Amino acid sequence: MENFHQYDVIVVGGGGAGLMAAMYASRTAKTAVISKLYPVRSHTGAAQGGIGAALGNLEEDRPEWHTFDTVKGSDYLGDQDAIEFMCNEAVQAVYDLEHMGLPFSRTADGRIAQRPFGGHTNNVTGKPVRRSCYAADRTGHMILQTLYQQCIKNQIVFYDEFQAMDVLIRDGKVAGVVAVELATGELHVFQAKAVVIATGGHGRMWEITSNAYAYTGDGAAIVARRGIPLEDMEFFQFHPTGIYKLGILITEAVRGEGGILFNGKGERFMEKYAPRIKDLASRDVVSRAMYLETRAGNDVNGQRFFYLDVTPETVNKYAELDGRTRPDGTPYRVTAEEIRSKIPDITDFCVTYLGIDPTREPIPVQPTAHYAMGGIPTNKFGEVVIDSQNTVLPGLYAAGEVACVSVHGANRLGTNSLVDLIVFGKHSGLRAAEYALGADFTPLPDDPTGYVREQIDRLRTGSGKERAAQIGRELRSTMFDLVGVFRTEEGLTQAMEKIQELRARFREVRVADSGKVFNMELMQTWELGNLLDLALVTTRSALERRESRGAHARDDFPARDDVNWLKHTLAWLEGDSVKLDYKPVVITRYQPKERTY
Amino acid sequence: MTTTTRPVKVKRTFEQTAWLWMRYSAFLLIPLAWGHMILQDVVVGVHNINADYAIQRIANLGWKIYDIFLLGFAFAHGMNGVRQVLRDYIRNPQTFQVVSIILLVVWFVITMMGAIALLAINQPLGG
Amino acid sequence: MQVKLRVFRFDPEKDQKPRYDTFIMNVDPNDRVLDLLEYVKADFDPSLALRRSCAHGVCGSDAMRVNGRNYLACKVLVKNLNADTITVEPLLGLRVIKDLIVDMGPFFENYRSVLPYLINDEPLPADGKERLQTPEQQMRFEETTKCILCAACTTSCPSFWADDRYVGPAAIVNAHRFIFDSRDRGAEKRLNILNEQIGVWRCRTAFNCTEACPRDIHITQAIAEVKKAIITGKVE
Amino acid sequence: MSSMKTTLEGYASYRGREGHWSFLLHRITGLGVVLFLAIHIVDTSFVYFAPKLYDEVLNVYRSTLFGLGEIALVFCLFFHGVNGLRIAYLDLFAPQNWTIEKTRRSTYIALIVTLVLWLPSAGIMLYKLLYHNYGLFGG
Ligand SMILES: Cc1cc2nc3c(=O)[nH]c(=O)nc-3n(C[C@H](O)[C@H](O)[C@H](O)COP(=O)(O)OP(=O)(O)OC[C@H]3O[C@@H](n4cnc5c(N)ncnc54)[C@H](O)[C@@H]3O)c2cc1C
Ligand code: HEM
Ligand code: SF4
Ligand code: F3S
Ligand code: FES
Repeated sequence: MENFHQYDVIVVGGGGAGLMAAMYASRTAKTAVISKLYPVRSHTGAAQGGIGAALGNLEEDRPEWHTFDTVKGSDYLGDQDAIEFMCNEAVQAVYDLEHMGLPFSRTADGRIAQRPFGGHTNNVTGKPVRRSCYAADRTGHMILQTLYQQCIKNQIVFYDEFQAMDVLIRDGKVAGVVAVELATGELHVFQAKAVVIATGGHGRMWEITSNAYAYTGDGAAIVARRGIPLEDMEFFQFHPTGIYKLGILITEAVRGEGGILFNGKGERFMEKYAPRIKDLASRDVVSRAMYLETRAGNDVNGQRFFYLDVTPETVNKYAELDGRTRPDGTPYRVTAEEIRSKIPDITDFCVTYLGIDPTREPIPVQPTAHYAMGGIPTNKFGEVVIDSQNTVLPGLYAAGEVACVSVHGANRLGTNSLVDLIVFGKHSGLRAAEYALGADFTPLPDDPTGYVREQIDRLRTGSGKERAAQIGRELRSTMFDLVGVFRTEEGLTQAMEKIQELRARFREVRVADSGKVFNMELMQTWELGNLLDLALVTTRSALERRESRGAHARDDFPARDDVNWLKHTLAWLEGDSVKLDYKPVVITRYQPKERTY
Repeated sequence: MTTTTRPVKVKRTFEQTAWLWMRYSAFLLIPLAWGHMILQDVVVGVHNINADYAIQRIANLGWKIYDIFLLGFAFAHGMNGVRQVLRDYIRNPQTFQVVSIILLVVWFVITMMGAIALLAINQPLGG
Repeated sequence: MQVKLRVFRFDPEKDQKPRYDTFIMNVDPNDRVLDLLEYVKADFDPSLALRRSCAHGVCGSDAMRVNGRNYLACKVLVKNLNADTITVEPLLGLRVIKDLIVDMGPFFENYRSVLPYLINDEPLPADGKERLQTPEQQMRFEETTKCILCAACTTSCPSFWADDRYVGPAAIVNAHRFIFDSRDRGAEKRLNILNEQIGVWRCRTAFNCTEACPRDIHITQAIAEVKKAIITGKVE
Repeated sequence: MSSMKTTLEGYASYRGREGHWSFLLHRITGLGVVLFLAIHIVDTSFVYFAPKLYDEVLNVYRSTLFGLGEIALVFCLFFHGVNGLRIAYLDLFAPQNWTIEKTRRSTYIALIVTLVLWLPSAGIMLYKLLYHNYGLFGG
């Protein structure tokens, strides 16, 4: 058969999680990476602020504190065994990255530099702790580059610009992946003993988003269509500081370096919502505070945005008020030069897109769709589990943003995604290789590309009455308005109807370009289909969860309800409907408490 | 400063030498080429030059040495420049080798012609 | 404001020769050129093919020629161009596959040829922690770590247009990133590679690369530092 | 696929800035000078090999067309020299100055220096040309 390949392990996705998995899997198994983008284009490269690990290079810190902060940040929905595992592994993972050559920013004595980040605290004093290891404000870029470099060194096999469209499962076991080679339009079948899905998130279904165009949830949608449930999809993080209208992220590190949020009246409004750590409260808290301020008419000019101010005057003034000190005990004071050197890329974004210098003027910001806590359910080894009993589907693995381990629960702490990628990317790769060593190839189904061809044919033969671009627009505004920072029964119901309408209209779409070579129209229309599937799952899961927890804030159920809702949602996509089930949260050491900052 | 200087062993390659040659010869060419040009083209001018003038000049030992230097440096600099330019556009290594050899021959022949003329003329005609 | 957008089009399955499509549209001066291309796809002609992902200048997907000069389409705003007619063309020096998509193969091959990864076989620190590096040592090469491999530099270089075996500025930038990293031990190998025919000597300081780099890397300077290291036999 | 066509297209259409045009000019002037120099060495050697021919060649050089060419040649050698000096200096002694601002500035300075050297020279040469070939200025 032409276009047929056989590998022990196939990794789908060349971002942080995928490259990590490939590197470790390839040590013992014949491995290849399929990626729809050149790996260095992956969204991991956009991550700015840092990677959290309790190295304690600047002040006392411990993995236990990191664990507790993460549990608390997750609003107690995170699985504590997995969180503990991740936070313990994080320390070595960061050293590993350094050994691979990652150019971390450094402390004066040559160690990896660390900065404070939202929700990361010294558990004794409750004050922010310097835990985020960073390389200026391009930590993700450096992680992605470093991992890609190591993959080159280790001669990992890449299928660049191959877009996976289906996972083959037979007799309850993974058999392989079907992907289209973008350059030729040919379908390729990759038979594999183990498949690691690492395709990243799906934040492109919201209008204002920090996410890349490529973030269309392909991996999650592919497995969902193959009968695998998705976990906790109602939890999607809105980052409080996206550039107004554009959604481009302004990292939390800006607040870590002393930036302050102001409302339209010039008040530092976070004092009201998080009296102890104020501007460095966890993201869901800040985004909600902004929403509430907007409702109270305190946004700037009634235009639903706020100011993030990192001018040295403001930083120094509030650092003095807060009594902030440097590690050596001297008062924390900064100059414009220092700020620019700590956040060069952010400065560049502001100059390029807003025409302002952030060390002179405040930055207009608003919440922006940012991160999927939910995704393909896995255990802490990256094995995909497919029901409330955590039954493993042999040979299928997931890691990175597409997976839900769940270490982020209802709300992810800043810097924890990069930790997640590195730790679970590595372990899923190791596990997949180990599994492949003891397993045989599962025979391929009779017509392995049949399902994919059917999907493509449908896109090519629709009536053409509807236009994909219009459906995409309506989807994004619906999701942003009704399934955004705050949700209500009424809004979610309305959103469900709208999504069903859009799904029906999507069947009338026809792709005009009939070519094979780089038919981007075809692929992007297919991606819209993925978003429509995931939007349905997200909205339905959100509608059912009648409580407020982490990123899921219900106006009509403002309180967290541990009695009824301390559990993970599992959602199966069944045609145009969604079947739900729930599974318990793993709680080891930390009993749920009220969450205040 | 803690930046540490590390020694490295790098082979000399022809391209490197050629690159250096272009630059170092450049410094010499300023007085040589410009001097020659300013004198002959601007100050004296082509209308005041004839065979006698040329021979008289070449016969002078100072000018002879000057001209030999000029010939050696300017033409070698220039021909290597031509070689570098052509190397940019000729993809096939064999073709380029052939071209290089042709250039070398052209360089050699022309330089020899110049050199012979310079060395052979020792006194003004009829003088 | 109204602009006339001229877009290079080429469909290998249909066209013998490329053509330019013109779209008249109303845009905001703050729109990115990438936004304009997305409007074309949404409202005029969905078959337009280009690469893009992050939309804010960090992934390196959408380098292309805009009004004759290389940019990331997502990092150049309409108002920056000071023109009512905006012409968008694919990168020069790489084979055009379709519309604005070029074959990045030679570019990545050149990148790989300079051993762009940390080389250090010495034992790790006994405590398993990080290798130490002072802030000064880190700053020595920080600039060249910013590269996103967008190819805007290499495809603006006249020496690369002439011969795509010239490793090109992007590869040299990435070699520089390791050569000057105090933790690396592979400088000698890389410098010897760059000392060859297809290496740094092909750089004629034409400077288009530095002008084009969306990450503001001082590329020509980095190349000059590499040349200097080769000549002096010292990495400083 | 890089080729002569791409190169020419690039030269013609790429909107490079100071660095790009000074590279082009340096190359063109270098090639121009080397072409002239090759001829010039040969013709000068005629003084020895074929003195008669030498005078004939000089006559050709005295024509107006060649006179104007000579003025251009002087420009070429001045520009090539000044710019070459700039390149050689930066490459060998001040590589840290290969930055956008400094390169732009040094290119303009090179151009100005070239003009300062060339304009008076061109004036003198033009004067002589008009004097000898057209009998102006009492010639
Ligand atoms: C602006 C921004 C800033 C952030 N800052 C931070 C931070 O400071 N700290 C932190 O911890 N986290 C941060 N995050 C979150 C974090 O960066 C991401 O969650 C994480 O990088 C996701 O990595 P990944 O490996 O899962 O996916 P990605 O890196 O996005 O990789 C996905 C890969 O899958 C491939 N792919 C997708 N679909 C297909 C398909 N159908 N077929 C084949 N391949 C496919 C893509 O080509 C890509 O290679 C940030 C996120 C954003 C957007
Ligand atoms: C007047 C003093 C001169 C100086 C300072 C000078 C300097 C230089 C330098 C530094 C280069 C290398 C450019 C690079 O690699 O980027 C060069 C190239 C060159 N020079 Fe000269 N040069 C001078 C005179 C000449 C003369 C007299 C000739 C002709 C015989 C000449 C012909 C060339 C050619 C053909 C090139 C190659 C151009 C290219 O690579 O694009 N130069 N010159
Ligand atoms: S050096 Fe600059 S222009 Fe070149 S590839 Fe890197 S980021 Fe792009
Ligand atoms: S454009 Fe090319 S010639 Fe050198 S300075 Fe840049 S690599
Ligand atoms: S789309 Fe990522 S750099 Fe432009």
